[in-house]
Amino acid sequence: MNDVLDVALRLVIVFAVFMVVPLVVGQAEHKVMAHMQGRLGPMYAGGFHGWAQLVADGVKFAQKEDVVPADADRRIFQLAPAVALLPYLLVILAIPIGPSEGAVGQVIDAGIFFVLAVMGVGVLGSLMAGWASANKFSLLGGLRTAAQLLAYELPMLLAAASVAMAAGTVSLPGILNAFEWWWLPWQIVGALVFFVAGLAELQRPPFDMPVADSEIIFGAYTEYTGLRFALFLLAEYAGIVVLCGLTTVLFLGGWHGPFGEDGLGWVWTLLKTGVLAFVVIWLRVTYPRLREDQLQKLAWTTLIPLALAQIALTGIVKVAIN
Amino acid sequence: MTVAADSAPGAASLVQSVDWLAIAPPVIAASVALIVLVADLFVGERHKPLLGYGAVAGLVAALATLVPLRAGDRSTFCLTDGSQACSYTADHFALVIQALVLGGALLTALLSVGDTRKLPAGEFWFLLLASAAGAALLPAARDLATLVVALEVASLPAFALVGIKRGDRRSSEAALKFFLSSVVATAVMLLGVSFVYATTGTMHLTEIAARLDDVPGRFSTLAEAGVVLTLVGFAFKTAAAPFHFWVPDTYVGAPLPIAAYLSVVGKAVGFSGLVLVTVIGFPSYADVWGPSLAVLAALTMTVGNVAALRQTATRARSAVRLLAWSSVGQAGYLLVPIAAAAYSSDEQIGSTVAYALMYAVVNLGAFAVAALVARSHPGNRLSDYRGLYATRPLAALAMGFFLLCLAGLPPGVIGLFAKVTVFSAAVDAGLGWLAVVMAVNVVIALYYYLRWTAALFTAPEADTQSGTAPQAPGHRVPAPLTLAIVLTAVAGITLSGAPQLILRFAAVSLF
Amino acid sequence: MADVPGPTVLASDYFQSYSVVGLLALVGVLFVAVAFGAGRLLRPVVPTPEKLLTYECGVDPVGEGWAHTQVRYYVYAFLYVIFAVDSIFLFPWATVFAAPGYGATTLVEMFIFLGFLAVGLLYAWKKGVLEWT
Amino acid sequence: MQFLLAFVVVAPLLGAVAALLPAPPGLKGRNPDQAVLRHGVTVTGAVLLAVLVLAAGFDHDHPSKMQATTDISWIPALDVRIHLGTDGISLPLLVLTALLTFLCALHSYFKPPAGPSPKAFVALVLLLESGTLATFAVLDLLLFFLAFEMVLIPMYFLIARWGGDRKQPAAWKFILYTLLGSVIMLLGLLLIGLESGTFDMVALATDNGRGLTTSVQVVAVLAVGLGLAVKTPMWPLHSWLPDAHTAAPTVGSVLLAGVLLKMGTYGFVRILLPVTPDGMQTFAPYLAAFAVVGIIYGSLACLALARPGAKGDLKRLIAYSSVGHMGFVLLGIATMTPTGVNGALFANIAHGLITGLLFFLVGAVKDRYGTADLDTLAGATGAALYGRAPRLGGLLAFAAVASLGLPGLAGFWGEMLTLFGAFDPAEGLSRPAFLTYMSIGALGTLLTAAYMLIVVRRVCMGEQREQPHPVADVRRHELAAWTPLAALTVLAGLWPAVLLGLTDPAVQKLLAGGKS
Amino acid sequence: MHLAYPAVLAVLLFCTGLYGVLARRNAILVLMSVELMLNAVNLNLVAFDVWLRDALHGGQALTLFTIAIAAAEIGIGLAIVLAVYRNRGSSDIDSLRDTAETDDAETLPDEVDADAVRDTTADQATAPAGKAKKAEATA
Repeated sequence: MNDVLDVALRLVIVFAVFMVVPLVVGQAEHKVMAHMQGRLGPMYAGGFHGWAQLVADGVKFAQKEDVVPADADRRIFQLAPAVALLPYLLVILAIPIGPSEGAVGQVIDAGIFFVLAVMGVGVLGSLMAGWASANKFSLLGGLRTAAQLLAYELPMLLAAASVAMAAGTVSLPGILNAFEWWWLPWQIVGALVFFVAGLAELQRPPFDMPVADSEIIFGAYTEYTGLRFALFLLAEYAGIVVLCGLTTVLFLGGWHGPFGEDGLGWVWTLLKTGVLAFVVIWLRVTYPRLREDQLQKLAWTTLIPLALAQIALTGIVKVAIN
Repeated sequence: MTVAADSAPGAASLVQSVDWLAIAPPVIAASVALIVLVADLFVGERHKPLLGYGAVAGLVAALATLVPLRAGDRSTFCLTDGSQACSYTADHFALVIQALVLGGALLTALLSVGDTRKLPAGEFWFLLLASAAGAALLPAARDLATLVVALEVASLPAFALVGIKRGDRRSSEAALKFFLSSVVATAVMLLGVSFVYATTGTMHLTEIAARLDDVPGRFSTLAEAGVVLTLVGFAFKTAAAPFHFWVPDTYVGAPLPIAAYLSVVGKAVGFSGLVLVTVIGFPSYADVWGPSLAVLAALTMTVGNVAALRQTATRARSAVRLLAWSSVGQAGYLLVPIAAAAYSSDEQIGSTVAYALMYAVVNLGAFAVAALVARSHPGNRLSDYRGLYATRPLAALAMGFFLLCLAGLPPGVIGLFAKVTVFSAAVDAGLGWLAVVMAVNVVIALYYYLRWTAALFTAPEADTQSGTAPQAPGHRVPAPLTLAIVLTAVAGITLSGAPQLILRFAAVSLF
Repeated sequence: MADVPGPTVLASDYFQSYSVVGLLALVGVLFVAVAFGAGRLLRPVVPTPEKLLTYECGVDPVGEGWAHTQVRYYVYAFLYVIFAVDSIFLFPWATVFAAPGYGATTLVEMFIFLGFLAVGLLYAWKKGVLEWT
Repeated sequence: MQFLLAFVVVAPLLGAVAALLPAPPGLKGRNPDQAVLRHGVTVTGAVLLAVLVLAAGFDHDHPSKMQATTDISWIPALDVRIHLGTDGISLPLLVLTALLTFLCALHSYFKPPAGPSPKAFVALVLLLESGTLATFAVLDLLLFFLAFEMVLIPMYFLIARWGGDRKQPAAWKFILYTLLGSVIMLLGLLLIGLESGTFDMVALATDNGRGLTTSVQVVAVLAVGLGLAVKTPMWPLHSWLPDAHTAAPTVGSVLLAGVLLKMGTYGFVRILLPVTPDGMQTFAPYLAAFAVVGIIYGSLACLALARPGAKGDLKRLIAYSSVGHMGFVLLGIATMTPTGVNGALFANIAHGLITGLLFFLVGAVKDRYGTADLDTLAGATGAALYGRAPRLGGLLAFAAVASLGLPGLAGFWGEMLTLFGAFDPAEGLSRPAFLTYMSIGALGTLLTAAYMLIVVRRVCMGEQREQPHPVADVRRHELAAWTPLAALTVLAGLWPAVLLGLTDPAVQKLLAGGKS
Repeated sequence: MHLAYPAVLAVLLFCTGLYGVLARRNAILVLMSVELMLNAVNLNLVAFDVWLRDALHGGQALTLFTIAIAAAEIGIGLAIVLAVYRNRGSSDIDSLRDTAETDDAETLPDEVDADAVRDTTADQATAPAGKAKKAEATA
């Protein structure tokens, strides 16, 4: 009975995190962007600095009419948002935030495999949306999304492999247990590659060519309205959370910190994740959008060679210190 | 397998020592493939032919490394847990087949050197060498995983090679047919492999052989299914009837040298795989695969020969199609000793090896002449060979010799004696009925081989129904093509004088 | 068979963690279903032909939505499949290569493997596959 | 000696290769065709010379002993040895082969074959000679098979390229029949070799079937016998022969009838009788039955062809007569007695000489008249060769009576001894059956006499009418080619001991299981 | 978990794939069916590996290789299908008759109308070809 309760509790917490943290990131984005651009951003909803803006947005979306274009492939069109969203929920389950058994949704022994594989499913949602909309812009956007995922999945995999090599395990808590502070400089290239590639997979600016409104309206999501559209948006922010969380766990030592690891480990994790999320927002504001060819070129000619180099470095160092 | 388990206990013994010399033949082929591929990127259009010569040199080097290995006593990638199972064994069987496939690839390369201008050179040579590397790995593989990987490494580039003629409808169509039938075969075979693994818990063939002996009763059906499915997969690869339908279509659509390659190296790959799984892996199921292979052999040779008989001389590409069907027929003969091995001993396999060697030399020779003729008659009809003796007497003589070797008639002594070894394997194993079926087939085959031979020497008719311009005198033949014909002819004649050179494999156990 | 595992039951703990994943997935599906169900109650449904038209920036749509697309995408897919699949070989190796008993040889072996990947990449690059034109 | 025998086998082979090469400067001759035909004559002449020397050097006191033996391992894997040797049984056949081939080459030199490239023609004839000589000289089962097969291709091309009407189907029929037979024979040979552990014919003959169970012997005899019977040819497997003979050029017919058919009967004597006596015993009555049916069938077919209005082809007729003659040979072998086998061997040689001569003559007739059709030749009254070309007519009549077995000529002794053999067959064979066979065989000789005389009457006699062009009589080169045959026919008829003295000890030894 | 579940699932998958291979006419769908078959095998291998407690993890290792092989096969297969499509504007495998055995004696198939070639009897066609012919006849 205890086990059942334990599992139920974990599921509830994971679900709650999944519902709340992305909203926090979204709200932060509104405000941070606004301030960086010399404006205030949402100020009214909820009173204090417009804290409830996204909740209000959610309510608004839920009340909007749900239009499915006449030409669309109905079933797929309707399912696409769910497919785009749910993988992130599952990934959150596997991310440890603290040192103890209880600070992770579920220990999965092939953790890296699991998270990378499940995250890859998300793009299927975009692809389905792009295909099912029967809209040229959507299709183009969907294909661009797919191409982008394909291009950046590899550097991500390789960078993750580097960490797995360093730790000698593919389990996420295992990696954190093996973490030492000097991994930071050692794996920094991999970290950058991972983070950049992750950003690109999320189609966050500056890698948002597939949904570039000035070119192809809103890419795969052009035809979406109402709640389904909201789910796509939610997926994007959940993606940011997951990416930042994973980068933290894999490269930044997760719950490790200068002090207070045992009790306050989860704080470190959240802090690092938060900082990374801020960086994500910051990048959106600062960098211009990459062209499609630049996008691909960056992946194939910069990130992958870098990742390979990182693997080589990791291997050599690892063997040397043994 | 080099992928070791993470649960394995520590100690320095975990890393398998690698005998680099033993694995040199496939490794050299693969490395040269890679070098050619990279070189292709940096070599100017003018120097592309150099790639071909590089590939030839690589194959020669790979062949040369067989010489220091001839003792046939090396194996590597062995299990470190005390059992004697190894994943790679360079025994005599492996070495002979390696010599065959690398030699076959070399001759294919020679056939293609002058002909790759229309094809993407770098890709062509890379694919050829990669496929040859896989083919060279296969006979030495002694576990199912390596076997499967080698088989695929040999096959996958072959698909691309068949379809390499860009913008050619037939080429891509042939590739698709070949590809689809082959991947289905692979899937079926893998299912069989998974069943075998389930019942034995190991991938190493020798271990499988030991453990299949005492499969508990409730798993015996599963084991049998595994054995049968694995064999079905290989039967596809060897183009045994009723899994042969892709052969003629594929050969006809593929570039001629590639058809030659498939007919020799592709066959060798399928057969060595079949030999390995049956004789080394599943000896305890000899009562299952013995009779089935015997029936398959009879069926295959009959189907192949009868279809070859039906070829009309004036049809487009009838020459290649005939060679394709005849290769199906020959595959039937090659199966006979394997079936015989179920009834007597492993030594019968030597007959298959000897026959395959003979077939390789002679069939490549025939394809070489076909390539020569195709230069002036792109239609590749059998009727194009009428009166070849008048225009190219030496090529005609060589072709006649090759065809008679295939038919198994003097002066093709080697062909005759290779057939004799196959017959003797069948008779020795008490497969009298199979020997009689084969005898009838030899006669059927004789008819079409001899008809072709006869056509070579008849006076050419005045008509040119193909509409091709009469051959210009002094039509230059590329030196490598000539070399290929000369090499095969010399090999064939030498072997006819001293059949012992290859027939000695028929008398000893190669494993 | 050397040692027949007794009952035909697979290692159970192996599946326990994944059953939690399955549960969570179930939760997620429920959430989406509930959200859509609730949305249906909340939102208006007033379809008109114009509204259901494919959106092309306000202009009436031209041609079919499912247009042929470039082969280029396919080339990328191809590259991805090959490289990604090959790179999964890294992970089993990554967990053991530094363990006692393996050492530098194993490292070199994997470098050779990575070398193949690099050559493949180099090839694709030089062939101009990676240039988006 | 042993080099001589090896030379005899190999020289034609080398000659065949040499024939394809351009002539060396000194030997260019008038034109390339003439040079190559001369080359053929030279090589066959040299071979004949070598065979004659071999025969002269043959130890006539011990004809049952293998002489001039060579024994080299060739393919250890298959236990194939180049084992050559000759004894009283094979020596006459060697001489016959060398002689006939030489005569054919000579004939071709003066009368080049009608058809393409004499070069290939000479090469093929030489190849044929090599194969035939090898068949008679080898003492290894697989080598025997190889030699047996070796003649197929050259013969095929001789018929298919230099032949007359309907040459293609005839050539195909020839090769498919004989090949099917010989492949089955191969299976039998393999069975013998694998069961007894050796392919060496001498060892096998010495063993005399003791190493083989009866059932193996029965199967082996069935398989090997089938192959040999096709070649011989035994009724009802003979149907390729008339077509092949009719279509073949003169030289082809001569060699086919004179030499190739002997390979089959030689195989019976050399392999089946000593190696598988038990199996042979089982099949001997059937073999004999088929043989006598063949005798009667051949004769009746000839009678039908010789009838006026039957449009019978002379060559075809002689081919059918060969079926009958070979029936005698088979009957002799089937008796399994020294008398019968000696008779068979004698008939073999005699048939080679006489039929060779007959085909030469018919070829000459065909050249002169442009046809070998009996009705066209004879017209209403007869061709009147006696009158128009007396020497040709005379020779034809001589050959015909020799063929019908006139005492004093070669044909007589063989049939005589064969029938004697059938009168008293070997132990274990049913005497009444063989007595029946004997009487039927005797009837066959009468029928043979009948059709031969009809032929002579229709071709040689008759009213001499005016012809648009005169018919040339025997020319010098023709005489040169035919005289040896006629002379030998007379010699063998008058002095059979020349042959029998050679064969008898060897046959005795064979039938006694290698002990003499 | 009982071994039967993955085993039965694998067999079902495999049979589905096999059915697809035999019944589908579109080359892409056939390819996908082949992938199903391969993945059924993978499932089998992994399940057996776990069940056998194989210290060498032969099954898992082979699975990795199978995945790689499947990827390569798909890559090449798609390339070939693409080439076919580009050359003839269709990826229907039943209409691939250019290299097939026809009794059409005198012409090169590419010189005549493709339909004319297709209509001639062909005994060496792959199994579903007969169906295609019927379909064309009714069309």
